[in-house]
Amino acid sequence: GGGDDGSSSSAEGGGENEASDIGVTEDSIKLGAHYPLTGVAAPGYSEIPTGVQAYFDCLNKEGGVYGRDIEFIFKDDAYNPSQTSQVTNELVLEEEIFAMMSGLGTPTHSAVVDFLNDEGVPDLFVSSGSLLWGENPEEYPMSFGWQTDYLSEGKIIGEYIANEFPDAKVGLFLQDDDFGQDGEEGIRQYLDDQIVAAERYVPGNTNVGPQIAALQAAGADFVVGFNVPSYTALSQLTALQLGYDPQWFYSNVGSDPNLVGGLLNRFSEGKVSDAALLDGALTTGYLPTVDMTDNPWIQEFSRIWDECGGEGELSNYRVYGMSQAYTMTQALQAAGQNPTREGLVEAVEAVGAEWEGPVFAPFRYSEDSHLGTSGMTIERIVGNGSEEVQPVRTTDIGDAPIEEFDKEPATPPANGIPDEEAYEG
Amino acid sequence: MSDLQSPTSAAAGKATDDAPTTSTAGANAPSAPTGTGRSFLPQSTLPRHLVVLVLSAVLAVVLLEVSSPYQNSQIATLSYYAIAAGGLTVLTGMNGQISLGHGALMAAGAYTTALFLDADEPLPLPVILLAAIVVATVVGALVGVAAARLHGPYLAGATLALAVGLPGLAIYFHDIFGGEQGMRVRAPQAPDAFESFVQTVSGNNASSTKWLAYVGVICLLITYFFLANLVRSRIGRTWRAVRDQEVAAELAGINLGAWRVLAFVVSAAAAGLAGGVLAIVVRLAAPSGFTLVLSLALLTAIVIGGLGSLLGALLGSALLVFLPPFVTNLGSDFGLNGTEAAQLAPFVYGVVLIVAMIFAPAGFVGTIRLRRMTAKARRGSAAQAKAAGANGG
Amino acid sequence: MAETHGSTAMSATGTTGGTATTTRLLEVEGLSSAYGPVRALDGVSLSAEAGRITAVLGANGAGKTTLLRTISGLVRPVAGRVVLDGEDITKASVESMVGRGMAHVPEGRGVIAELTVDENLRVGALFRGKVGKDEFDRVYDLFPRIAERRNNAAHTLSGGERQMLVIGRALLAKPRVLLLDEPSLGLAPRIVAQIFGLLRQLVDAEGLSVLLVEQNARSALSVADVGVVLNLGRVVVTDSASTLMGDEDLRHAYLGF
Amino acid sequence: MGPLAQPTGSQLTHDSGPTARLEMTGINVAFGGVLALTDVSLVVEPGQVHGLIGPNGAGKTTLFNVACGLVRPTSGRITWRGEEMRRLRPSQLTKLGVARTLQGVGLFPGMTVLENVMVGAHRHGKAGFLSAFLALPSSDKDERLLRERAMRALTELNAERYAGRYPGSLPYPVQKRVALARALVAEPDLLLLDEPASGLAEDEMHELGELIRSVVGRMSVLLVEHHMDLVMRVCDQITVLDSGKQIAAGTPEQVQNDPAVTEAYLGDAVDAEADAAELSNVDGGRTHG
Amino acid sequence: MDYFVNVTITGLTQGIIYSAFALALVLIWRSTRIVNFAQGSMAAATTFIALALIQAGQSYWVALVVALVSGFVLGALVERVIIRPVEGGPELNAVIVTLGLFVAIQALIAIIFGSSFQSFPTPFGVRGFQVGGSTIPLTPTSLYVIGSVLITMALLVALFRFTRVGLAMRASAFSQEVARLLGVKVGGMLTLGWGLAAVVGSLSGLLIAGGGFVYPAYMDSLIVFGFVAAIIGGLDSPVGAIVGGLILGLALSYVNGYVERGSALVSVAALVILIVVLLVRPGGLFSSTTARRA
Ligand SMILES: Nc1ncnc2c1ncn2[C@@H]1O[C@H](COP(=O)(O)OP(=O)(O)OP(=O)(O)O)[C@@H](O)[C@H]1O
Ligand SMILES: Nc1ncnc2c1ncn2[C@@H]1O[C@H](COP(=O)(O)OP(=O)(O)OP(=O)(O)O)[C@@H](O)[C@H]1O
Ligand SMILES: [Mg+2]
Ligand SMILES: [Mg+2]
Repeated sequence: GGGDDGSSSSAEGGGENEASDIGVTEDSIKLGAHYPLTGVAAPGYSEIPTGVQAYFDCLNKEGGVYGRDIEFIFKDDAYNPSQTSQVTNELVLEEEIFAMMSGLGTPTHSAVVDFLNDEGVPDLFVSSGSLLWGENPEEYPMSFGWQTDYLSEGKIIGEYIANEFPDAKVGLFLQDDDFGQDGEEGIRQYLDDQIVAAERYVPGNTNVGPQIAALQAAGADFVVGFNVPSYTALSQLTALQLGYDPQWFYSNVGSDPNLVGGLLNRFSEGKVSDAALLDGALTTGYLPTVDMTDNPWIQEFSRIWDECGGEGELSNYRVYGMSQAYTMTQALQAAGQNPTREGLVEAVEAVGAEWEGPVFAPFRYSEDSHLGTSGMTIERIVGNGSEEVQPVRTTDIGDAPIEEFDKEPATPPANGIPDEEAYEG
Repeated sequence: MSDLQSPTSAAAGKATDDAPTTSTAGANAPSAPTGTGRSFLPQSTLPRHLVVLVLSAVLAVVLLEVSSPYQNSQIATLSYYAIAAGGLTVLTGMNGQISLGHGALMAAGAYTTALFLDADEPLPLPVILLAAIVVATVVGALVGVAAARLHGPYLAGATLALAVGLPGLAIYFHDIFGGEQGMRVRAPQAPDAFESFVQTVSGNNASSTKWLAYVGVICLLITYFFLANLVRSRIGRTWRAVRDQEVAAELAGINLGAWRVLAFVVSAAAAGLAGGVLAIVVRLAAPSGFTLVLSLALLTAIVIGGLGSLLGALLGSALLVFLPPFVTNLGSDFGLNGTEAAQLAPFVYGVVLIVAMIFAPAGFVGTIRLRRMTAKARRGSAAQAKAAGANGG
Repeated sequence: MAETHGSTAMSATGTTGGTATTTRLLEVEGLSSAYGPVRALDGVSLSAEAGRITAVLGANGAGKTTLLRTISGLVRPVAGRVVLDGEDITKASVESMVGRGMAHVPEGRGVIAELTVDENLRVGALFRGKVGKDEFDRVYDLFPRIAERRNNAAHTLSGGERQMLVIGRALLAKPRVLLLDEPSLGLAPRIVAQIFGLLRQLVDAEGLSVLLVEQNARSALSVADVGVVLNLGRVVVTDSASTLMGDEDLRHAYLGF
Repeated sequence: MGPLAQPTGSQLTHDSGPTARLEMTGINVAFGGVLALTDVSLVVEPGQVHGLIGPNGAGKTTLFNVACGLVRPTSGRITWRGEEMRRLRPSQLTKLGVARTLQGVGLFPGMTVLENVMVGAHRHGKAGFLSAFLALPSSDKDERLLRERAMRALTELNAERYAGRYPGSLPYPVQKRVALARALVAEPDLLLLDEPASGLAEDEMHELGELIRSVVGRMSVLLVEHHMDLVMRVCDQITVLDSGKQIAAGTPEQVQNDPAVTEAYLGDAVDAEADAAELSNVDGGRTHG
Repeated sequence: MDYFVNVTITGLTQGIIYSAFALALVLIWRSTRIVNFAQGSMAAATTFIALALIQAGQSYWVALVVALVSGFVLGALVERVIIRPVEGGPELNAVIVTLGLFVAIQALIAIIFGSSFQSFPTPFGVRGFQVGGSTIPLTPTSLYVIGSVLITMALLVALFRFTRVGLAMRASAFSQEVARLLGVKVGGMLTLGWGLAAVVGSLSGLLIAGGGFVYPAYMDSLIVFGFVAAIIGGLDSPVGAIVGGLILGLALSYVNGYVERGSALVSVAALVILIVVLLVRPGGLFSSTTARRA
């Protein structure tokens, strides 16, 4: 093998590296992505590509995949679908990427999903829990989800509350889009009769006083939020103003205890006499978070960030990006020495469900489903970190049951680089 | 007296005597029958504009066939910006009504297109785009009626609220419009004739990207053809009169309100078509595609290009489309990482706006035109001075 | 009709005023200005003396307005100097002019339309620091029409009322040199006569120097001591008002009467 | 005689027979507390030049504005060609055969002189939106006709050589001529002129006087002016306003010899001097401190 | 009933924030006849300066003062260098320049300070007061905000109504040439106007940030509602800015609180309110009489 220098041991298949498809040369593979790097949605999300980049940089140092360097090109779409469409055109037509990965956002990625599928560009591991990317592989054969979809998350949360807080009067605090909608649908499968109010907000409208007051007025003593991080902070502050103190449960997207909790604590220094505001709130998890310093994945990612990352600290957004890059590496390895776009997709469908990695539960990839990981833990936020209150449970969309998941968590391989076998059709 | 037979030529000689003092006037010149000296074009409007249309069409085909697929897609993007900017030129440049809400009118067109294309057996594309125009026109008429009495910042404020408010409806009626997530649009397939056309012209293969670029460019050319007709007619002159001096215009028998609404309607029609093209090019109609940023971008395009000039609108739109990727790539070439390069683009864009307004307050087209006029005037006055000197001596 | 009254006013006081000791309060030397390629002033020299009214005359477009605007710094000259009381003010800022004792009433009713009549006057007096109420009252006495409109926005005033306002405002500045650009524009004959009479008195009593631009040469010459005739941006003739009045050829050629 | 008197023009003159008569009766206008017009009545007979004079702020422009629909009177009747006009809107004026110039100039700065005048001919434009949109020959023909009309009007006012220039840089009197051309090109039956002679030199004023007299055959004129010799020369009838009230009316001679008019408006030497003497201590401030 | 009180009070506290922003717009409008779209970005810039100081261990009040001073400097500088060349030119050119400034400053903030969320402290409590056993959503911080905004408004009214500088500023704004001829140092007044407006803008930025997250674009949503508030009040009136902000805040809160899925209608409601106000009074609620036309 051409540039095989050790770690990519699955290059054993022998043979030469060829420019086997668009975006693949003898010594490189081009991947593209779109994120909001500027504008209102940039905070947080703009850190994801730095994680991906750091991981690939370290991977390339170790010889890449089959001796090929991963070239990761990401573009700014400012969370505007028209711009997503433009930069995707640039990535596909001008940069001639091999595959798209980690494209972020539901409305933004919606704008390019047709194009990518029409052009036959693999569209892996979309950064959004929408069902769109995975539910119907016939419509979008090239697209794959990655994180837990919001519907499954809602189900797991609903079941947990029904079991553990059977007397709670539950209020929902929902972002008024598919995110909130899917989450609500999942929750209602398990505790429809416990729900006393469902309040919706639209991002950009910073006054959530009426929503929180309505939850309070409805007598909800347990509030589940399907919201983005800044609205976690807003809801907390508004509740404080109203003297409203229910049990909070934030879905994974909105909770990032490190981010939200830390920030809330910092501004309220001395002024809010209690300890951390978010303390005691519940949330879900499907990935290790930076506060889990004992977690081997976090340790490995810290090392990678130190060695190959840029400025700033390792954050959960960067862990997210690295984890996606890890899965991407698995996919490329599985696609074989001379990958083709078709081959890549086939490989993910065929063996993706078996991959182990930082994600707590297996992916649901198959010919019938392109949905990402299926399982989540329930965690309680303590300080800037969290403790597990319910181990991983897995489920699927529709009326699939919720099951306990008993497999041991995977540990990172040497150098944090996976070693998947090539999938031969 | 023989001048009376062809007053245009008589005036054309004089037009160079002085440069207009306002920067808008600079860009107005093309519409003024006196402004242009392009003698190879016919004087009558229809043949004149048809000649330009055909030449532009030929140029466009050449451009589309020699450029890369990505450039094709950029041209498609350019076309919807330019269509909307052309409409805005009528409203803001010619009629003096500022609109920060054209993005909302585009949204009306885009959602209409999305809804019609959603049907099992969608109507033919031209019909759908026509529907987009009609819907946007209706919205534009309503807005125009409300706006007709407003001036300056009050109009700006009202249209700004429109830009933010109208897309909100798409979220509220999420069952129809798909909410925040928007409506995905299945881009219509190219007819077979298109494939054979491209084959014969250049031998390239006819991708869907190319097809969309052609659709965009065709819409653009048609729009500009009609807008140019209006601009060169009594209609355009009346709009400008309303813009310049409303009392005098009113006394000349011009119903200010009606003409303002008409400008809004025409402009909205263009925005509606632009929205339709956007929907099929972007393949999505979602609220986040029609933020305030879009409306403001259109306004900057027409001012930077040269207020009141269709060519200016086109150039300004080109800046919107080509500058950001250019800057980003330049940033990357200078070793910035992806995020830094991305942040550089808006920074440079902002700086370009500022610098352009300071050094070329009449926009690209207006500045060039003013420059030419001043040069001619200088020559003219030198000649005059010589003559005067001869007389005086 | 206006002319007759104007000249009567002059004949009462004007001719004697002309002989008072003269100092060259304002001197203009070789002044040239241009608007882009259009040269509007071409080497204009003149002087305005204390205790005199100097009429600047000439056909439309002769450069009269440009002359005043260049003197007060609104237009920057391409050549020449402006000297006020021995001091070269060619490069001085427009803002400083009124402080140096030079007030300019611009052509075309320079009211600040959005401010009230009273505020307009107060702005005119700002540079002087504290100004007693009595001085405002005197302006109002002079022009009772605008006194009634004291608290109305200036844009509601009639054309003539605006003209009264700007003249009254200039007087509040207590200038030594007053540049007036077509002050009679749009004023009723009676008011014109009144203003010209008043000017004559101020000039005689206070040694004020007035540079008066008038389209209406006859009435301007009837009140002025000296006339300067501009044509195409150049001075054609400078002479005493009475001589100019008498020179029929000149009147026909340049003054339009 | 200018080309305006040619057939196109005379077609319209048949209206300006006895019916083309403007009658304003009992007009009252108040702005907040200011009574701008109190019970003013005035008749402009067809084919006459009617002068409207009075001190500054007397209400002359306001009366014009009432006649144009720019100001709504609190009470009073306006009758034009025998029909009462209620809720008159300024934009209907030219259709009714009335044109007006503004005090000041009010030209369109962003348009050439020719275009300015073409706007004045707006009501003669026949081509509609659709023909303009499609650039039908009818639109071009319409434009050509308007342009010719405008050029004729400019020629009549001796301003044709400025056709291609922008008004901003033109001498004031030229601008005024252009503004007049813009009003004349509409071929009105009644022309309202608000201070057309202000800023003009004496000879130009003469020309203007002649011009006004020359159009009388085609239209009647209501003229506001402060230049008495012009007013006296061209007017058939004069109405004098003071502080919103009518203080005199009649022929130029009658008005000129009316003591009330002299007192309020024309002033006389004695008066003017007395005023000046009384008020010259405006600048007493300097001598006293 | 409690719910009504809560919705009302959150509406008012939100409204006063719109007012603060509107006030700065009014100030710049009054002093230069320009609508400053860069207001939000400029305020964000000074907020980030304050944040840097606070993170370096300075007290809130030191940071506040420094931010206001740097706001003044920024505003004055912007006027001198960037706005001056387009003043007196076509209205739209100034609009475009401020838009350019808006984009450029925001990008610059992101480049310098990064674009992640950061929390901004407030010197006062964020817990609602207890009134008769129940908590109302009025906090010491909101009192601080309301107080600051009202005091600022009073100062501005006094500045324009009673001081010579205020008069000179207005004269300069309306008619530069005439003001100059009257000896008003127009350049200085315009600079002063922008400087002061930027101070008010910075204050609004700090007040809005207090007790929440900041990031380069955190003022974006306010630009629209602040502008709408200023227009409702009539751009010329500081009192109008306050009233406009409060009306808007209240109305939106009621829509939000009493209409099913009302949050989605908030921006539509703002549009409707604005149009209704402008149809009745095209120059805003506190506009003076309409101009004479001829
Ligand atoms: N802003 C300008 N831009 C270009 N040319 C100008 C401008 N102002 C004046 N001019 C030209 O300069 C010349 C002198 O004009 P100016 O206004 O000084 O004349 P004037 O004697 O005051 O005339 P008027 O009697 O009309 O007031 C004229 O030819 C005029 O066209
Ligand atoms: N919109 C308005 N608001 C308040 N007052 C007004 C308004 N319009 C006119 N006035 C007042 O009404 C009076 C009459 O004004 P008008 O303009 O009719 O006078 P005029 O006779 O034309 O005077 P001039 O000869 O000076 O032009 C004036 O005192 C003026 O201040
Ligand atoms: Mg002049
Ligand atoms: Mg008048």
